Amino acid sequence: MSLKKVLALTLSISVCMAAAGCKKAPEDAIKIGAIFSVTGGGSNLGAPESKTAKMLVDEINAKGGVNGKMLDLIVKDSESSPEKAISFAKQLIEEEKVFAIIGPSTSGETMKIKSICDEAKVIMLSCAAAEVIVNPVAKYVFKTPQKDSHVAMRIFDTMKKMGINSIGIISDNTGFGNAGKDQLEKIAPQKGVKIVISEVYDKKATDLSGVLTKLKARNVQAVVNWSIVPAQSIVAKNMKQINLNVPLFQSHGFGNIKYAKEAGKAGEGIIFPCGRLLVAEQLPDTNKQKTLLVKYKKDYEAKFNEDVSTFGGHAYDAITILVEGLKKAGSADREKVRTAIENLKGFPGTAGVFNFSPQDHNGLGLDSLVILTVKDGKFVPYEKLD
Amino acid sequence: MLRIRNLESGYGTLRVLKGVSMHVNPGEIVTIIGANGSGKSTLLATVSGILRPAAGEILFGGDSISGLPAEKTVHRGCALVPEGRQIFGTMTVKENLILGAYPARKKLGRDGIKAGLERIYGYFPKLKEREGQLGGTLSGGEQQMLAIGRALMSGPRLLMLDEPSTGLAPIIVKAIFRIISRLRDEGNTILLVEQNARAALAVADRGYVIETGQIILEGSSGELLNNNDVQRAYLGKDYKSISE
Amino acid sequence: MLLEVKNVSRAFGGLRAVDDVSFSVPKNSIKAIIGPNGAGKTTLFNLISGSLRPDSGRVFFNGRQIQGRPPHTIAARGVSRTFQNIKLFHNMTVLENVMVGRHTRSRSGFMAGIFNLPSCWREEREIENRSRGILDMLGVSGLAGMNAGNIAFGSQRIVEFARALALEPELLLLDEPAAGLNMHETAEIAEIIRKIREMGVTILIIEHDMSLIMDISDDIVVLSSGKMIAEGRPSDIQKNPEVIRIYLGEEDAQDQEP
Amino acid sequence: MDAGRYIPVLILAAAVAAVQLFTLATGSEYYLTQLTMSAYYALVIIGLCTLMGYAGQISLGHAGFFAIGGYTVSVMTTYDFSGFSGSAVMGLLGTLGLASASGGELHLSPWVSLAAALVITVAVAFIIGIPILKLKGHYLAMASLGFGLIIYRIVLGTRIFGEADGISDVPGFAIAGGLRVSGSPELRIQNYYIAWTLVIIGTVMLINLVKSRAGRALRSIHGSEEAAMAMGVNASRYKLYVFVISAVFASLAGAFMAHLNGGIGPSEADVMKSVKYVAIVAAGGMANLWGALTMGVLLNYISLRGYLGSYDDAFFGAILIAIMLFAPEGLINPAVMKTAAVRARSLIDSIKKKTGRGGHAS
Amino acid sequence: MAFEQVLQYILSGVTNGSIYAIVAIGFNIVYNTTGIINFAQGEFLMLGGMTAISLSQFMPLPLAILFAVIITSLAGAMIDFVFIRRLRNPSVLMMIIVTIGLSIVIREMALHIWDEKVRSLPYFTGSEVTSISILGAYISPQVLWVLGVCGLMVLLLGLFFRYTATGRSMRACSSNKTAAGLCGINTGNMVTISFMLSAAMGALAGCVISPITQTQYDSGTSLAIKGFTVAILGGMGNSTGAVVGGLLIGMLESFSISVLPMAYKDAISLAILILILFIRPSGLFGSREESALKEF
Repeated sequence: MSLKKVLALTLSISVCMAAAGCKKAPEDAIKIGAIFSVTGGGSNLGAPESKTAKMLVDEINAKGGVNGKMLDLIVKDSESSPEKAISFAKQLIEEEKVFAIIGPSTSGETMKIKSICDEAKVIMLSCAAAEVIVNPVAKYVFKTPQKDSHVAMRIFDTMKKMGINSIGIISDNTGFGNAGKDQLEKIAPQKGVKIVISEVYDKKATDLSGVLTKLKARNVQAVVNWSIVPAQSIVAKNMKQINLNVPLFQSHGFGNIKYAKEAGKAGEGIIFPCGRLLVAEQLPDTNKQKTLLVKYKKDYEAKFNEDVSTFGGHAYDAITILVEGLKKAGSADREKVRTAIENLKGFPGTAGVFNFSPQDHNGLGLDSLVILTVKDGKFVPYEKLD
Repeated sequence: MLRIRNLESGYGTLRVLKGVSMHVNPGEIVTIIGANGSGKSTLLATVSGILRPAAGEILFGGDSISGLPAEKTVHRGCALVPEGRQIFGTMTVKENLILGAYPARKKLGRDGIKAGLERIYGYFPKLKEREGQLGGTLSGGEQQMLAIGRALMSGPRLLMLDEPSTGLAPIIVKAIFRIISRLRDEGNTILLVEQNARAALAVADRGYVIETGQIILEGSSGELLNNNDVQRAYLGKDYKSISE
Repeated sequence: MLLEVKNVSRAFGGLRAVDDVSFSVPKNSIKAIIGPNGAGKTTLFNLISGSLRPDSGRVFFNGRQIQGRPPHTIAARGVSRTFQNIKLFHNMTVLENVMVGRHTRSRSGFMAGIFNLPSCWREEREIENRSRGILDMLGVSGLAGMNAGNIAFGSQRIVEFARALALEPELLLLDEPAAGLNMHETAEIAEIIRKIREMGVTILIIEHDMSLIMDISDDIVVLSSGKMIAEGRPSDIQKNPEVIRIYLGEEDAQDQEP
Repeated sequence: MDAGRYIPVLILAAAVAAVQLFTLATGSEYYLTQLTMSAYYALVIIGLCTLMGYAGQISLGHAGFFAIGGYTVSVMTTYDFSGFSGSAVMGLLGTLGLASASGGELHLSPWVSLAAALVITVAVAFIIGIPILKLKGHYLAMASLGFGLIIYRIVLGTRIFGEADGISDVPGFAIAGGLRVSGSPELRIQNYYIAWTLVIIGTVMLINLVKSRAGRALRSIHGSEEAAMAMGVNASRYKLYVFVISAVFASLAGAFMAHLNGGIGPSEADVMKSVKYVAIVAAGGMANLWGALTMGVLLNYISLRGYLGSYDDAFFGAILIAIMLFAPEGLINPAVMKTAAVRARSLIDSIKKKTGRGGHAS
Repeated sequence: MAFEQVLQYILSGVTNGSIYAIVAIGFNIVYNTTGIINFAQGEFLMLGGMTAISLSQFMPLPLAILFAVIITSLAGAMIDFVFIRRLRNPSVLMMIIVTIGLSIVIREMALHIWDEKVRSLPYFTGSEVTSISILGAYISPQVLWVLGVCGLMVLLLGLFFRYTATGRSMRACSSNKTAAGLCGINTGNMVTISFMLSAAMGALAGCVISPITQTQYDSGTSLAIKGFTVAILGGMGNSTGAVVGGLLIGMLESFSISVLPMAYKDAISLAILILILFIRPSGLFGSREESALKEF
């Protein structure tokens, strides 16, 4: 595979300029812009998102498109840089005149282009987690990942059941970690959990034994790690290695089996709330999401030869929601589609069942999350699934 | 030992040597004298392989060494003490000398190198005192001694010296020339390029006069010393005599 | 006395490069410093010009202490120099090199430059005219537009002289001005040095070429291992047994006999 | 005097106007968006070019100054100062019309924040410049890199700077009359002109500087610091001044860019950004203001347009290597373009020779 | 602070410090022969780690590491052949730019060969959960591997540079290239060897630290910056300096965590580095005498 890819690299460098100029798409196709952090700091999110989006659009087009029109997906790699996201958003809106924008992958980028999309009346379906994206609500801005506050609540609820009262938080210095840390700190008092210590580590951190020693010294009853970066597995290993034997909670950022695999034996017993995608097969058949989850998982893993992650799911949801909106509206009229999306109820996605409303542009409830744990290198439900 | 035929060489497109022919017999000191920029150093640089000749032939002991890079020329036994000394400033005197034996390291072996060191310290007792000192901290005269000593370490068949007296105090210059004649007495073959023509001809057997890239005169030291043109151009007692 | 060096010492690590050296240079004279390599001559120059700070001792220029001051202030007072291994600005033309020499004799600052104020224009014209004048005087005005790195070695020396002169120095420090030059060029340099002296500039010179030194200097200081071992008129120095032993060597002393 | 130096500036100005008219005629004004952003980056690059190419001092931390400008402006224009409304300073600013209350919040005028940004930049540049400019070679590179990293860490780790998310919703900057630095599509053309006017003014200033007495002194420092000092040039002061000036250029660009983009993120302070700036200066040919400007606009434009997709960085790295191998004097230089062609051909020949006839380069 | 905690911080500092030191030593090898800083040094670690991970699926771990080291050192040789040799009279700045360019290109190539996912080698001894107790503090056995390899490298390199003909020749090249040629040393080959050697060292280091730090296509860059910091702190070209500098920075970081927010960890260590540079511009162990004799 490698030689082929190297050749592809050289080739694309030489022809990309020309290629960028001459994209071919049917005249009346519905253009959808996507801004993902395919490379750069947020590549853990952007890469599966980009793959999923392309796969899904191909699939839809193969089935004849939406309302008889083909979809034309334009993916831009922002490398997690807000300034690039801004440039791309303007390009997509003004130049490509896209119907809607999927992404960006990170909250920082989303927040920079939130007002741009809103002013231009272009529907944006963000794949970033931070709550500020939909609170306050902007008319044209939606997001598909679960709310941080819900994740935090589920974590605290689980803790209460385990009798844990004082915890230490560590989070990475990405927008994801940032937003999560804020929500944890905000909700902890409501749930009666005391945060003894809260620390932020670098997204490229390679050793966390120092900061965990600091946590250990404060006698925490559990550790919450909120991040999306590879350090998620390092946390688990380091805890075992410095003999910090308390439960480790992670955020939904842990929703990729590769992190659990990386952590190896140290990963056993990690508890984290997550969408149902990762345990799709184990869901009861009555579950509304099961069919689509199983299908997505199977398609993705077959096509890309890698484990599915919840991040790709966010892009999946963004596109299916948009398509559903288009179908409901019956035409590619932005106003109608926007209203249709805003009124979408009981729509199953990978992250949960979406119930949008003019006040809620996320549409996911607490029940969209289930608590999972790692057992024998696999994700299994921590509680009974519904 | 060394025979050069119609050698042309220079830097980039600039041709400095324009057809130089000369030779050095075993056991003799041959000097090349000439003004600044006449091509003396270029000649040595080309023979030693720092520069590639544009045309002509360099035969060393019967084999052609034209165009060989410097490191290979040394292996053939043709060593250059470059202008401006070029010692290893950040290494000790001893290491400098040991590196000099690099081309012959397999032949000499550990004991051979040790013997070589002793031989060099015999020539230059000052170097023995400074054995452990960094080359760059030596005085100019000591550096020149080190450079000569280093070139001798490999036991070269031909030793080429490029302006060994530049920038040195008169007393040091004399010491250097004493060593050169001692080396000749011990049977070494030397090709000497010097600005200080008088001193050079005093130790040399034969000499060539080079001007703007061409040999204009050759002969034994005695002949050259007595040649009127040479006297006027290069042996002026001091710079004033030429303006008269 | 234009320059007075009093008990100046400077050590590097354990090595005493300049050790308690005292001498003085009267106005409008040429004083030479000779000595074996490593005797501390260039270090002494650096101590006078401010590139180095003496460990002890004092240096007076025009009666004011200058030791330990940064080189640019010493230059501004009227001390200019050349370097043993010519240090021209290779990224600039010959004319620009000389124009840098006018730095202390002009005033436009950063802001004036950025906004290209009219006061700059006048000054620039003045700097350029003076610089061309100096190149003219030294007979190298033909090189003005050439890149300083691309001219012949001998010409580089002369351009360095021009640059040093552009500063309108009272004292000029020349560090081995004849090193690497042939007889013709050395003669030319001697001529220039004499011309400079006629302009009323005092000169302190380091040089190995004994014939040049004997010819032009009024006074000679001999250094060895950082210490001053002799000072006097050239003819006396040539006969000084200590100097012969350490520096000149036997035959040479005889050679130089007039 | 010497009006000739301004001819290229006039050509640039004409080109700027021509591009705008062309986009207007062809209905492709959207290209101006990225040209405006590129112009601000070019402002950083010409400042850095003066520091590196003319004064010979490398700085691998210039994104830090861009960030100082951008973040100061962003924080001060979005921060609610109502908590200080009683203070004398706020009162003074209010009477001067530099602070205004709206919706219960008290906000400072962008002029105040811009002034603050520049003051902070100058102060930081002085404080950091005095010691680091004493260093040379790799040590200077490391120290400036360290400075850049420290700024990056600070903006990434501090709540008031928005940590990883940066700062959003920075208001536009009403300069005067109807002029307003902001990203809204209606103001695109005037913003294009605002940015390019800044670039042109900056270029004129730097051209003046380079050709002045001070500029000559700077170049002499590059040539030989020791000789420059012997000629009376106060090398440390001149290096410091030019460092501060280039920092101000970067900071100014950052401040305007924050208004244009309505925010700033930590990626602007990233070390990779600093490296890019340095590389672009090198690509333009070091002591070549026009080369730096051209490459600055061109490369940033390509990157911001996303022409290279995920190969943006790879392309950039490849350009760096290629320029150093084939045209170390920079691309914008006719003599060099010729030798580049020759070198490239000889490289191809040697590869062909090594691999036999028609062999593959891989 | 309790004794166990102090010890735990020390151990954590030692873990990171020895990783930094290992990277810094790689910088020093190339620097010592060529006088240039190879900013792509970090990429050697990444390449070594990634190659070993890929190979370990087909062969036993020691063999995979061996092959990874060989492959990476060949890559090092290739870098010299294709790029470094073609530069004529490179300045310090040019070398900085070329090697930065190389580091970007290698990283991007790795991204397109191995994608963005994080991987790691298995623990050489024990597993993720094994931990050794030392006086009440705990440490992963892999750290001992890192320390051992680091120590061994310093020792062997020191002996190599001082006592072998090749080592001495490499130093001669860094001191004076022309003179080295005149001594019969093939300077071009020495540069190639130094690139191979530093690539091999980097690859080995990349393998040893992979279980601890994990390996990703861009993990080289941040390690390179740390390694460079440490190399400068210790004094360029000085292996002992690199180890001491590495441990110092490691400790500093680990103790700074104990009192300050971790977010500022890097800023603190860099600020201290800059401070040290002001006081001692040649680094802690750099000989001033020697740095004065270097050409730039």
